[in-house]
Amino acid sequence: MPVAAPPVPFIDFGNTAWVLISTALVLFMTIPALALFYGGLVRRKNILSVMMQCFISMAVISLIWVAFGYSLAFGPGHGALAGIIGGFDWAFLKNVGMEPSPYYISQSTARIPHIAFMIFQMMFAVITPALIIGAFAERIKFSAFLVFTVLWSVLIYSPIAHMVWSADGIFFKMGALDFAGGTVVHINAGFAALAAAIIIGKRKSKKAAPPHNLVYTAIGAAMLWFGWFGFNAGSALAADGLAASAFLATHIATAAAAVMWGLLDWLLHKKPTMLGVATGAVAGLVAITPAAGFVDIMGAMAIGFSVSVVCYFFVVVIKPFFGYDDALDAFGVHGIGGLWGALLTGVFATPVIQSAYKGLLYGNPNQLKVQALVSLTSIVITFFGSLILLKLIDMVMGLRVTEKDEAIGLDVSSHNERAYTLVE
Amino acid sequence: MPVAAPPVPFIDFGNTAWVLISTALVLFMTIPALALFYGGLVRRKNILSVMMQCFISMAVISLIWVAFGYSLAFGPGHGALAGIIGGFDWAFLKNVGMEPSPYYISQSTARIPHIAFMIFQMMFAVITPALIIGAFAERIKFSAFLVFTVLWSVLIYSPIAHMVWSADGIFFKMGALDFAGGTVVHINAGFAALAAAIIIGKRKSKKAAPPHNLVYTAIGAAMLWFGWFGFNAGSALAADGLAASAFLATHIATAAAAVMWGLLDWLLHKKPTMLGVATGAVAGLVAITPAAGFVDIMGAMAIGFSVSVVCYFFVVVIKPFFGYDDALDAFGVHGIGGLWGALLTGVFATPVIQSAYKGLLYGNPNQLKVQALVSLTSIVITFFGSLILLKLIDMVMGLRVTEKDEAIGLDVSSHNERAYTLVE
Amino acid sequence: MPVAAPPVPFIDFGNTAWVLISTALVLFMTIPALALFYGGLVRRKNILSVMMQCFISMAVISLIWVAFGYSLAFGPGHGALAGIIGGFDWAFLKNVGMEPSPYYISQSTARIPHIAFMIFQMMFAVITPALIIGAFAERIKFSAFLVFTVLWSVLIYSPIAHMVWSADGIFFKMGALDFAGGTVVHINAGFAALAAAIIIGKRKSKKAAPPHNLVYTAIGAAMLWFGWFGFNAGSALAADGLAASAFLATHIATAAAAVMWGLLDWLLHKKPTMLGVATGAVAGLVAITPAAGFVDIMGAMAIGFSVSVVCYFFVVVIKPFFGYDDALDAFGVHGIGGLWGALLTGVFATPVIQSAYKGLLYGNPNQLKVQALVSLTSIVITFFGSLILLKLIDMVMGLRVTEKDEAIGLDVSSHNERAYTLVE
Amino acid sequence: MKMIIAIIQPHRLEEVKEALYEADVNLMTVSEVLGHGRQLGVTEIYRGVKESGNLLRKIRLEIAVNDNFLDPTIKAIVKGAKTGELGDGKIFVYDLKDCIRIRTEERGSVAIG
Amino acid sequence: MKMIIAIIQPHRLEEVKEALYEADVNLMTVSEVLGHGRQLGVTEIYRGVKESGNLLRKIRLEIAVNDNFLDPTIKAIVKGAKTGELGDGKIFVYDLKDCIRIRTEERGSVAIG
Amino acid sequence: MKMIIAIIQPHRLEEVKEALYEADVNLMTVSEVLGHGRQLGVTEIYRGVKESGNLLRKIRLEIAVNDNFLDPTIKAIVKGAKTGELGDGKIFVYDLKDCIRIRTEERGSVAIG
Ligand SMILES: Nc1ncnc2c1ncn2[C@@H]1O[C@H](COP(=O)(O)OP(=O)(O)O)[C@@H](O)[C@H]1O
Ligand SMILES: Nc1ncnc2c1ncn2[C@@H]1O[C@H](COP(=O)(O)OP(=O)(O)O)[C@@H](O)[C@H]1O
Ligand SMILES: Nc1ncnc2c1ncn2[C@@H]1O[C@H](COP(=O)(O)OP(=O)(O)O)[C@@H](O)[C@H]1O
Repeated sequence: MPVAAPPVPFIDFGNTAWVLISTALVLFMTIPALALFYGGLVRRKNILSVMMQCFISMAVISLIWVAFGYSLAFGPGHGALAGIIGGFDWAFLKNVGMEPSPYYISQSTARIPHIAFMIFQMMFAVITPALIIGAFAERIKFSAFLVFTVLWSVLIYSPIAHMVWSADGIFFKMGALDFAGGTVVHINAGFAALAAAIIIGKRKSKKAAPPHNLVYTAIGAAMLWFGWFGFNAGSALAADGLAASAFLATHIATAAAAVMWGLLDWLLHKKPTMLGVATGAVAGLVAITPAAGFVDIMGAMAIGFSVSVVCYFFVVVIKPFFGYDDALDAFGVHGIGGLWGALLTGVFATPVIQSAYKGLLYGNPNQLKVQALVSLTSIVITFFGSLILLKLIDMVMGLRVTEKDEAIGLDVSSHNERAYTLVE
Repeated sequence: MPVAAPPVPFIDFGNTAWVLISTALVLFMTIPALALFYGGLVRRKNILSVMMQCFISMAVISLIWVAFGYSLAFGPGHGALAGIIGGFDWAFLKNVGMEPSPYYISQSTARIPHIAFMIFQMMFAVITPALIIGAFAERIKFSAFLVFTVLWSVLIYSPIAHMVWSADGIFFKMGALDFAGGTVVHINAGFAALAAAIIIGKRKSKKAAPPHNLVYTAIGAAMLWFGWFGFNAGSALAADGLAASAFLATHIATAAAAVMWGLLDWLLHKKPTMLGVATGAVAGLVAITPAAGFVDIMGAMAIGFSVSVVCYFFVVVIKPFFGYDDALDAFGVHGIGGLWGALLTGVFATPVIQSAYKGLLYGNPNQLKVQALVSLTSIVITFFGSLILLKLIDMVMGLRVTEKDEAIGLDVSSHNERAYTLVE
Repeated sequence: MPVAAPPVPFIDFGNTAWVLISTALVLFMTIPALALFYGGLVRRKNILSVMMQCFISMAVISLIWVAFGYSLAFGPGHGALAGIIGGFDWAFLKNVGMEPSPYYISQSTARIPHIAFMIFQMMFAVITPALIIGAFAERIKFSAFLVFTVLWSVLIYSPIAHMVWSADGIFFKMGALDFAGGTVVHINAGFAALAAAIIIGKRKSKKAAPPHNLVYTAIGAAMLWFGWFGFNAGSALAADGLAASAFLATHIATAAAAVMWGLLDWLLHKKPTMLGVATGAVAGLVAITPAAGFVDIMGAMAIGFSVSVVCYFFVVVIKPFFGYDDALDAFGVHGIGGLWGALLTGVFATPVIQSAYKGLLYGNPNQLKVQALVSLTSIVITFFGSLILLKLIDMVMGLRVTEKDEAIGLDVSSHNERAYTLVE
Repeated sequence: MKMIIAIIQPHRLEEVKEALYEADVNLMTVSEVLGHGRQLGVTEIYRGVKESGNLLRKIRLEIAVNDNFLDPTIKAIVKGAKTGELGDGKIFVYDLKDCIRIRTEERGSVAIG
Repeated sequence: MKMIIAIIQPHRLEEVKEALYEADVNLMTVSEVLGHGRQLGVTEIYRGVKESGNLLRKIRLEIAVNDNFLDPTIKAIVKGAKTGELGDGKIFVYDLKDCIRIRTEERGSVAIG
Repeated sequence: MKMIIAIIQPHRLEEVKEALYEADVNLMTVSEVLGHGRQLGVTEIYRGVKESGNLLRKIRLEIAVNDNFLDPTIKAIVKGAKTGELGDGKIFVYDLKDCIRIRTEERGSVAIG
């Protein structure tokens, strides 16, 4: 009696369409969304420098990713390092082609091309270091920024992505849950940002300058919200019920966090602010990222409402108390929000969404322990790794522009340009 | 002889990909598109207040929608009210999950997840009250706005959506055609906007101020055009020929309306204007909304060319004549354009697109009667409903900011913020 | 013994979803992306005129396309002209409906609706003349612009599209490779732009004005990058491995070109500029367009890195040397970049991507010859065709606004509008 | 001939212009400036940080008048701008040596109006 | 020492600057202002509403000169700005009591140029 | 009473304000202008084209003071703005005929501060 042959994976057009458009959406998150979100917050004389950093990250990290970044992160590892970093087997996309991707989630056979997975992940590799820009905005030297971003991507991003997402990865094997990058992207970038704010030091200007264009910031936040559907729901790697569920969880957590930040502003400073609601939305997006494919709407609401409280506290109270100059709150929002989301994933993951995964609330306290352990280990790696890296760069080439160049503004002093003319 | 089992509905990845991206596109229509379109038209000191209203609508209505708004609109109704409003059976998404959606159009089996339909509809529920912002811009109290938007969504939007789109709905049973929301969205918001403009009264400033940034308005209009493909073609709930046809009809009507408004400006005021072309495009998008899945390109052109004439007349002649201060022409464009589109759907619906539906021109004058009856009933409900609601809110908490706060501008007086800095 | 019936083409929802969203993305490229990219580069007093030209092109060309433009370009040709231009068989979309498209690439049966192909191509027909705007910006008469755009679309765009892309087309039959419009779109628009810059003459102002808002330009560039995935990967007409490959090649070439332009700025003018990186990205997008579905990442990198060198040279050295006023470098970037891409497609096309096509590097020097021949012929057609057309329009109605209107700025003098207010 | 510079609240501009028209003063030059006066400026808060720069948005009017128009003009500005609250603004007066209407090349008093 | 304030049409700025350079006047301060003069301002229409504010975009030049440069400067401005149409602008002249070059702390006439 | 107009580098604004506060000068009006002075302006390049307009971004301060405050104010500005490089800026001084505080309608010296 013949045994049925195992079903053969094939490229599904619907899933591929979904992952390709999601990839475009994640590109959109870095440029123009993040560039606008951050760019609106800085002073007029520095907006182009921030946008430039976003653009050049997109260009440079993409090239590195196909050269060997992807291989290091997702490629097969070797020997003792297999759990920590991949090898060079897939360097320059050797063996990464149009065949069904070895990475997938729910469908065993209706897959996407391997290159689609690779380029989707590329956009994550780009946006992660770009988030750090918020910490050292308005004072970093462009050349130092470039060196830092490239080295950080190779030395810190690729290993952490490997540990969490590769089938070989040590965190993956421990059962860590990170649907779309709470640890890999947000904790990672956020604690690197803290290191960066500490190492580079405060901006020189005597007082905090107000954001030069909150319209840009609001547009940027809206575009991040839009693009994040690709980030989170695209991480289902298929256009199925799980994708729809991740889409929904993302949206609800974001809505809850936006409302909560608005309420806190209202309670504590008498009026709700647009910047607050936009910041809350981003905090919600950050926190739901690891949980998007594991929680239902109750979990999403709990994560959304709570993350704004936590991040608000860090941004408005802790930061001024310690006095580090995390210029655009990359640490306060991404670091703290990512950590919060990673932990709560271990609480609210429900078997209703993916039957294999459940958190504390559904009788599996161990998941929370794993989440805590993995988050803390990642924090240690990224924080100290970034600290050392930045210190070295500072010693070799200097991290900061001169005081005069900072005063003049980076647009003119680093890029020979001005964003706006003054007369017609 | 065994009878073939009825085909079992399943989740199709292509259709799901299409509805998910369409959902993201409709989010994009509210933020940033509508926020920019409206925000550019107000004075500099009020742009953040308009954007804030768009953002907070997105956040708050989304939460209400999953809590019970969706259930009221699309859930099963009970008893005598079944034709008017759904019950609470689907509150907090009980029974709304990853299984095939009970709502679909052409394919009987290749469906999308129920939650995908729910969240697609959520974005409609969000943008509808957001459109009303145009009527009371630059003078409404933020708290009153919030109360109004929430109550209006529950008391007016959900019932009208139920009546028109639910299988139980009385208008649906009468055979009313509303492909993507001519009645539910545009007539509904537009006539509520008229009520709002009347109740809240005119802005204090002695003369009309020019739009503070027409670039934002133009970008907003372009983004609305882009997002509207999700709105209209996504309403096919599948990526099929009907979706392509709705996409095409949407585009052609919009193109025609944009050209026509430009021509009217040219004829009547000597020069074609960017604001006119953008306004015409939006009018075209509005008018084709109910018709998108029922008309061919001839119908789309007829609707597009004519709607600009009608809306132009209302915006440029009727409004100044009656003197209500529909600040950003929410009534003139959405109310009138939506009504015009709803009526013409009854004229131009052709069996070539969906064989079951035809209008006056194809031998079915009854369709036009149904369209007229349903439109008028909806107008009565939304206009008087909104009037009463606003009057009550005005009595309880006041609708308007103080004269001084209005003069200072809502950005600072309601939100403690300014959009732009003045020196570097 | 029964012979298997040939497989019957059917509408695939995944592929249709992909082409519809790609269509929306290409619309997004013209408005708002190109409108912002160009609009930021002009002086404050002319931004609305540039945006208006983009908007009205979208509206007018779309109407012409369904009327007969599509039929002329892609419809069956007749008699001796069959290789040059289509007939009117498909005018007003006669016989163009929901049935599977006769145009497709890899899948023989999983197709998209014919109208989906038609409207996807419509967006190409719109953006091509819109690119030319860069050449005559800040001085063209709006009415002359309109006449030119319409006539150019019919007399030059449709024939060239037919020759290159229709199964009847003479260039197509010669085996010319043009995946997404290197020749049809970029060479075509770019050399028309050169003709336009020459015929209309220089702007009056004594010195080059700096771009009035580089933030807009940067956003525009980012949005072009985003939308171009629809342009290039959508041209696979399916969401398959080829689409993913075209997506990847597009992205890598763009990244390489952005980096290279930045480097050239750094080397030659001491500092890398945001405008340079944005310009490089666009040059990369242009050059990879014809090659996207034929080259692997090595080819994409080669094209990307080299095109910036070539375009830089044209923009920074050749243009000032000859002194034509290609205001926003439509020729320097699109004409030259498109030509470079078309030629290199003949070098780097590799059978690994599509087995039927290979270039010089893979043993087929003939492909390069075909590319050169077709490019040159197209250049001759579009350059002299546009020259004659513009000259005629100039004689009949005048191409330029008066010197005073130019000085006042086109926003007020041609459109009765200003983009920005000066006080609150 | 005198030159009057008035710094007023932006939201009083319409009232001031109206009062000036009533006083038959129709010519002026307007710009937006930041003023640092006695008015306290804490009305802006960004992520919890109060904007303590207290440079507040103001409108600057520049009005050249013949001497007999000086007092009516000042009165009109005060009438339009005064609310009695901190921040109402100030008026400065200079001597004007000359005034030239570019169009006609007229000079002096006659060119002012 | 005199201070010259000129309000001109924005699109004449290049010509005025050129005329000033020819007259050897190279130092100036420029800003964008809104002018209300005799020129009628109806050139803007938004959704059918005519912008009747007639505050028109103008350029304001501020030029400090020594007395012997006063007339040449005025002549140059007039040369560059004059078209003979309403809206050409005005020139105002004040006495300047002092002038300090911050870089060198020079004062008076010598600091002007 | 004197009116002081100072044109300074934008990035010295904070220092100047601080120096003014120390000199007990708290009231001022600030705007952004373009200055054409001796400083060479080639710091901007767009697609290889050098911006040769050399109209540079400057800050314009307008400070009305009583006569005894004139010198301290000038000193404070110089202290805050001086770097010794081209482009540091200039200070201009006029006579002020009158000053009116709109809120109280006080006039003259008393209204200045
Ligand atoms: N001595 C001064 N020099 C220059 N500008 C001044 C001076 N005093 C007041 N101003 C301007 O006038 C505006 C209003 O002054 P303020 O002191 O707030 O008004 P009030 O006297 O009514 O309280 C200030 O913001 C500033 O722009
Ligand atoms: N008396 C005045 N005080 C202040 N500004 C003035 C005065 N007269 C004219 N201006 C400025 O000069 C500009 C040009 O004046 P206008 O009357 O239009 O010129 P013309 O005299 O050539 O018709 C005005 O827009 C205004 O900014
Ligand atoms: N004679 C003048 N009239 C008007 N503005 C002047 C004059 N001289 C200088 N300025 C203004 O002062 C600014 C600084 O002058 P600049 O000559 O660059 O300074 P420095 O004398 O230190 O080199 C100029 O940009 C200009 O705005």
